[in-house]
Amino acid sequence: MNATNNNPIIAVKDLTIRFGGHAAVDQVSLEVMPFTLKSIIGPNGAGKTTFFNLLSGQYKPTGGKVFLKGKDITNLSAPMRCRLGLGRSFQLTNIFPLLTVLENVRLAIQARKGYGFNFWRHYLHFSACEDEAYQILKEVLLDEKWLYPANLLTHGEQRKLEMAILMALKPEILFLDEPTAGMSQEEVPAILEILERIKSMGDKTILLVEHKMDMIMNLSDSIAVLQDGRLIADSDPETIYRSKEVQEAYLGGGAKRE
Amino acid sequence: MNDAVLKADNLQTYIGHHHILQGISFEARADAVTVLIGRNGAGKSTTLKTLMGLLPPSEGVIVYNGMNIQGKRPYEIARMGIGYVPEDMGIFADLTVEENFKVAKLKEDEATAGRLDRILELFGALGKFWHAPAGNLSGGQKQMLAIGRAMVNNISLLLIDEPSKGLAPIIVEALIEAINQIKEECVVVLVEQNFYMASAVGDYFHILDDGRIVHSGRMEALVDDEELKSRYLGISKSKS
Amino acid sequence: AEPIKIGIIQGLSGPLEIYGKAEVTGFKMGLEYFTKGTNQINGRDVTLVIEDTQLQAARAKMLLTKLYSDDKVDLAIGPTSSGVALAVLPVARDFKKILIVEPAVADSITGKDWNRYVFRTGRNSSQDAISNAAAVAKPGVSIACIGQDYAFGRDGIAAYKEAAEKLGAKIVHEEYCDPKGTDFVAPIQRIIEAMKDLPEPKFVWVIWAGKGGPIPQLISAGLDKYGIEITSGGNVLAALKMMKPLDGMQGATYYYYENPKNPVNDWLVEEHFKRFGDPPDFFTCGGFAAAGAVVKAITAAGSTDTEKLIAAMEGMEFMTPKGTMKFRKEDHQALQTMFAFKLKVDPDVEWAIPVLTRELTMDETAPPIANKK
Amino acid sequence: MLRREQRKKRYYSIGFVLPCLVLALFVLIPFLGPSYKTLDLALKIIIFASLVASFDIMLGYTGILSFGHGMFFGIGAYCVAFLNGKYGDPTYFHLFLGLLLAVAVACVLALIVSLISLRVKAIFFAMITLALAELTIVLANKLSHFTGGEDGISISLPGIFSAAFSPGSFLGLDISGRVITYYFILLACLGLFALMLRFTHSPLGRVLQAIRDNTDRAEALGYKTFYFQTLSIVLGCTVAAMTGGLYAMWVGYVNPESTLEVMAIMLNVLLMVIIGGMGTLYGGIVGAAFLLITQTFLPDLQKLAIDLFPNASLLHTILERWLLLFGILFILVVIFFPKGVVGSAREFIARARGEAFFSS
Amino acid sequence: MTETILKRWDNELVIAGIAVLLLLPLFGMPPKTYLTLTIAGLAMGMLLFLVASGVSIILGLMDVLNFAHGALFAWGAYVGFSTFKLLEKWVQADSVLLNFGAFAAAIICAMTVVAVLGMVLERVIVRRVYGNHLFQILITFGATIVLVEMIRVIWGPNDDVMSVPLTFQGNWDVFDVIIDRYRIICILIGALVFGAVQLILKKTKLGLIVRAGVENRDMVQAMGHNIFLLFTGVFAVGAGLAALGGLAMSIFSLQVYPDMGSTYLLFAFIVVIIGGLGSVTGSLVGALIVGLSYNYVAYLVPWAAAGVNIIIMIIILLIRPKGLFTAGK
Ligand SMILES: Nc1ncnc2c1ncn2[C@@H]1O[C@H](COP(=O)(O)OP(=O)(O)OP(=O)(O)O)[C@@H](O)[C@H]1O
Ligand SMILES: Nc1ncnc2c1ncn2[C@@H]1O[C@H](COP(=O)(O)OP(=O)(O)OP(=O)(O)O)[C@@H](O)[C@H]1O
Ligand SMILES: [Mg+2]
Ligand SMILES: [Mg+2]
Repeated sequence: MNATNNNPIIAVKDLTIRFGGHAAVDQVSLEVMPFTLKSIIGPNGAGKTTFFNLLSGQYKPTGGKVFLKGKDITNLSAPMRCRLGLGRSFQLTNIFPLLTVLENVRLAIQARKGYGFNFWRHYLHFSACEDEAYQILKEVLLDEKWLYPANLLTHGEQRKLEMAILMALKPEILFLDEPTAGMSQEEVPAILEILERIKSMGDKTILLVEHKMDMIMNLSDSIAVLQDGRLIADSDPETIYRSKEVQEAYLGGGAKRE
Repeated sequence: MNDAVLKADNLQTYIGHHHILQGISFEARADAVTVLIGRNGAGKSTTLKTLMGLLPPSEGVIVYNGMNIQGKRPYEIARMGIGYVPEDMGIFADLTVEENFKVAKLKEDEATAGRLDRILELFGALGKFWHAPAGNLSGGQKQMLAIGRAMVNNISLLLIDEPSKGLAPIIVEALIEAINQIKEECVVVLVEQNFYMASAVGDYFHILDDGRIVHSGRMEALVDDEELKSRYLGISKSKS
Repeated sequence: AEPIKIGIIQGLSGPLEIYGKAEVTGFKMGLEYFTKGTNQINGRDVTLVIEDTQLQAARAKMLLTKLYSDDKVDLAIGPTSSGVALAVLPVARDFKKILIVEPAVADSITGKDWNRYVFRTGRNSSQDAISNAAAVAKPGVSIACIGQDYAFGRDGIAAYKEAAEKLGAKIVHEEYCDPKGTDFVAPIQRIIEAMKDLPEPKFVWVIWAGKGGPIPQLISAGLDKYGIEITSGGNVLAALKMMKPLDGMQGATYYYYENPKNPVNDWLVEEHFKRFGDPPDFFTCGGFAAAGAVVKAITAAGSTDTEKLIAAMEGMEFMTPKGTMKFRKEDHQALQTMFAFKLKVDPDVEWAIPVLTRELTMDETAPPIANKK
Repeated sequence: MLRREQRKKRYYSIGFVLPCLVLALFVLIPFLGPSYKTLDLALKIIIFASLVASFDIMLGYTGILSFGHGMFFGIGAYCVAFLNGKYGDPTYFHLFLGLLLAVAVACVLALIVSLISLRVKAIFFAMITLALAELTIVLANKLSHFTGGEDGISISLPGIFSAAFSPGSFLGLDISGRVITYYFILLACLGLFALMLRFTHSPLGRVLQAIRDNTDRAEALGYKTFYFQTLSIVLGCTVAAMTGGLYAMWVGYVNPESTLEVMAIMLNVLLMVIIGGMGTLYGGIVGAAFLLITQTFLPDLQKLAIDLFPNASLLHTILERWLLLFGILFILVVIFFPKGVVGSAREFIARARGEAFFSS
Repeated sequence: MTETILKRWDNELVIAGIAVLLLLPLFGMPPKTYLTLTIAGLAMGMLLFLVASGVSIILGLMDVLNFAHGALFAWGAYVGFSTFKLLEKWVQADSVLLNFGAFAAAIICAMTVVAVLGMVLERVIVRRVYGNHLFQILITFGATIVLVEMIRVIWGPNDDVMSVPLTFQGNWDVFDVIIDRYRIICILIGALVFGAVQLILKKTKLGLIVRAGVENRDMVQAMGHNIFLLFTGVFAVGAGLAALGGLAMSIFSLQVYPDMGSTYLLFAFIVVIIGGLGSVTGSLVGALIVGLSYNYVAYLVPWAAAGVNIIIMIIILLIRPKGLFTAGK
């Protein structure tokens, strides 16, 4: 790989958040090397989504720090972090329900290009935006439904749209929270392919939360395991897969499947 | 006992102006798990909603335990002992986990309490967040709550929409176990994308495509039928 | 000959609709009476164009413009509420046509917002206040005033104060309350504290426009314990019903059907009972008076030309159910008799009866002239 | 490419021709309708259409329900009234200054309102804005030395706008100050409308729609929603103040009851938005026209009935209570036109063209 | 769990803070006046609570903004008015028993008639606009117009005087503090209603089901609850409470008039908003705050009285954007 840089692109130190008395993320320290794909796994409620929320700025931590390329971003707001290149998808579908599919994606591109505050020109004049949005929809196999309001999509399609919005943001770092949950078996490969392609371009860093072990094993450069908010392992896929602790806490018999 | 407990015949359902279900007919037998599979947008969820009375079909008959329940209101159907887990989980986010269960419980008796204990054993996390607002649960925990809620009553038919999504493998295993247990007492109709789970619990399958059933049979047959799997489910051997 | 056209704008729907409707009834009856049933003035038929302001200033303004420009009415009468009246005054000026304001009461209509096309048959709030003062004020009397905290209340109390002090009474306390208030305990407490140690006779004068008002709570606050009496203006019959617990209260009123003794009123009361089964009220009388003014003015001017009418009307005396009224030359306000009363409760009558104690003459109740800047 | 052409075509066909026709109608009305009632009605439709559109920017496009909108309308009216009634003379300069003042005050006030109110959400926002509006009414009544209290302020207009001005006639139409004021206001509202159209059809407008739909998601895309919401409020309120100023010019009188009575104005505006269709801007015209026309002519129905059926006394009693009919109409409209006339029409056209779905 | 405890604490802190604030005026007036004002304010607060309780329940449980509350309120007053008219003898009688008989009859008639009206309203129009505040505002406002006009048709457009049983008039003079009898009755009724509503919400799962139904109607139905019936029921109860409020208020102010509801509607909403949606306790506290602070301010700084409710509401919302109490959230 062309990783010229050996400093971690994201580093978190003793990151903690408490909701009332409960520590959803507890003293997690972790580094992500640039241009790699790191998976985060763990039982339900382990704190994966919360961890993402902390990185993308949806939540403010109770303690600890987040660094992006060595810079402390702990106190930046979500939109600011988004502009710095942190993009995320949501575990539970989070789209603009009444806008068309195309518009959903176009808005993301517009946000990236930063002319949200432009109010002098008709939005259709920014045609490059629309073309690009359409292109992305093609990639995630949603181009036929570009004129549908997003709330009329089925569950699986909404997941794909979520993915498309993220791709439109072209973030340097992608956080993917269970991108394939609810997607039909037939379509998972398409998403996998997208991920693989993004990965092979070699200029993106990806953090992935998934429960589909085969997918994780195929894609990941490294895997971190969370349990009860704590980081219990962080290593290469093989080691994790063999680790007894992980087997017991997370995989159960499911590891044997397919 | 191999009678059809639930029988759907020629269901036609419209949503707005869209003809979504275009003649769905199938049966669900006692002691068995019937799995509906198919690609996104095939109409699986719509089928369950139609059965539940949430989307009244414009045509067709639904017979349950020898009674025509087509046209009945959802709450009447539910009171006949039918549990339902929707794909968006239908959590009451402002209510606590406890209150979610309270709303779900139709009776307060010992049997219900026993079932609740079993559910909490199966999904340990729920007990831990008993008094927390359900909206704060993690994705998987919500899914657990949705399933648990549906099973707390004495039901004889369970309609579940994609229960395994978002659940950790170890929980999926437990869920498979649980479904295999309850199918003794209760008919299960399952919509599932996770073929592993579908094949582990399913006895019969129906493949939906474009609002129609295009293939039905016993699950074992499907597991071995590579052609069918790759045609409708996009599962090719090399990918395993 | 071509008919005389008269426009009427009143609030015929909404909260004040009975007032507006009574005005219209009164005007029609007045027209009938003063034209002796012919419905003709100077041999010309009279047609009415009646419009509903819905109590909206903008709508009223449109309607009056419409009446003057589209319907070409010779003069117009109305409207019900003061806000609406103030809005439409300039229309009369712009079209150089007469507007007889009836029954809106704001002083500024014949005060700072007046123009020479505006006449008013209705009383203004100063007249009310002055006559109320005349009813109780004399040397040795202490009075507290309570009214709404906005211009109507403040102006009313100011006029009252001036009149009362002129008559030798002392205003010891002024209380302005929240115009929309429902709980008057606090103001009443303040009044009690201001007055409890004063020698009798002592009064609290209530001036309140619109619904509600502090009277019921004044009654139940035990003012009698401190020897404080309530005094207030008379009101429409519906409001007099609420004054039943105020047996013996003194005040002054614009109209009560049993008080004025003259043939016009006798006819009005009799006919009204005959036709509607109930007595005429404030606003029936008001409409009737306006009709009196119109008939007399057109007859005297001999035409409906505005200038001639103005010339005829300035200083004109005309008959109304309240007796003779007179348009004052300077501000076109009709000077009129008011009626001091003492309430009497009769179990067979639904409302408290304001028994006449004294007629206050038009000069006695004449308000100050306020239209010179 | 293809789909963009499609969109453009749609934009130019119905979205263009129809408004032009409506505009032409409004231009011709002084020539068509000889009566003042018609002129007044047309003008009120124009003003309220602009007011409704400005409200729509906040409600339909940004998803902010504010009950304070009527307050801005009133404040605009008062600004003009101050400078052309109480504290100024009827000169063009004062008129211009009054309108400018309306804009300036509205801008500042809208900024303050968004700063304090945007902290609270949804119904709470609605209530807090309503509270602020009620407070202005209380103040307007209280500070009667400054505002004229409930007696209000009468306005006189300069030169060519004044009612007395009448230079002659043109094509059979008496040119009077009224007519000139009519055209002036029409022109001003046209400008406001153009501004709002440009605004909503710009990328910024699109972001507003996104915020309406899902505020959190917009935030996660990198839009600082607070700024966008503030901007939308400021624009909406400023336009409202402008329309208020124009309204004051036309009516020539302001008082708290008629120009500030927030609930009454707001309910009318809300209903107009709904009838016309939320998030359509043009809907304002339809909504305003519908509501004002019914309100103007429903009371006349009784007179008509008395003329036509002099003996049907039951009918008379019913029609006398025209508000009852109005209320029923009100309910029916909300039930049967949830998307409004313009919204429903757009959907219908889209379906007729065989497009599966359509969105604004 | 600590969280819930913290929340509890939170609410107690709120109450303590309010109590301190309400004691402050004691330094600005004679104690006797303070007592008079406080008792009157409490009664006014209870009256406002009665007026607001219907709004509170309908908004808190069903998330419906019922602008027709004012009209239902007026209907309650008018039905009570007619009942008193019918039972004129009882009303005029110099017997506490008969007086209360008339009062009870008026309450029962007003509440039943208006509850039925509420049911019709829910069935015919409100049902169509669940989940959409905007449409709720509009449609219930349309209903208001219709209901108020119906009052004008049935009872005529005039104001009327409420003839009130003698027992409820007059006052007690307790150590020089004058206490209005009717105000004490209001306090009692308010407390009673509060208790009953609390009991129903706390001891049954009705409240839970309705709240769940607001979030996801389909799901509650799929759990075997006839949510529409429940909604109708809750709406009817809310309407009934509106009627009670209307009756109580009209006896207090001794008058009825067709659009009397609009005067109190804003109050009701202010009270509910201050208290926090869904919390009946909140509404009670909100109502008491409004009732008391109005009196104190009106005594100490009369010119500020007109805006005091509004300013209180704004301040409270700025400090606690969701109102004082947030039920179960
Ligand atoms: N806003 C919140 N308030 C209180 N508790 C919360 C909140 N958000 C999350 N939690 C709790 O924090 C824990 C971690 O939740 P999180 O969503 O991060 O889990 P997860 O690892 O993503 O699980 P899953 O795989 O099920 O999605 C959960 O137990 C959850 O109940
Ligand atoms: N509200 C709606 N309006 C119009 N069409 C709808 C609506 N809801 C669903 N559809 C359409 O109905 C079809 C079937 O939807 P359904 O949700 O049953 O699919 P599904 O098989 O459950 O898909 P998934 O696996 O993605 O959940 C889809 O094509 C979808 O576009
Ligand atoms: Mg998660
Ligand atoms: Mg589905």
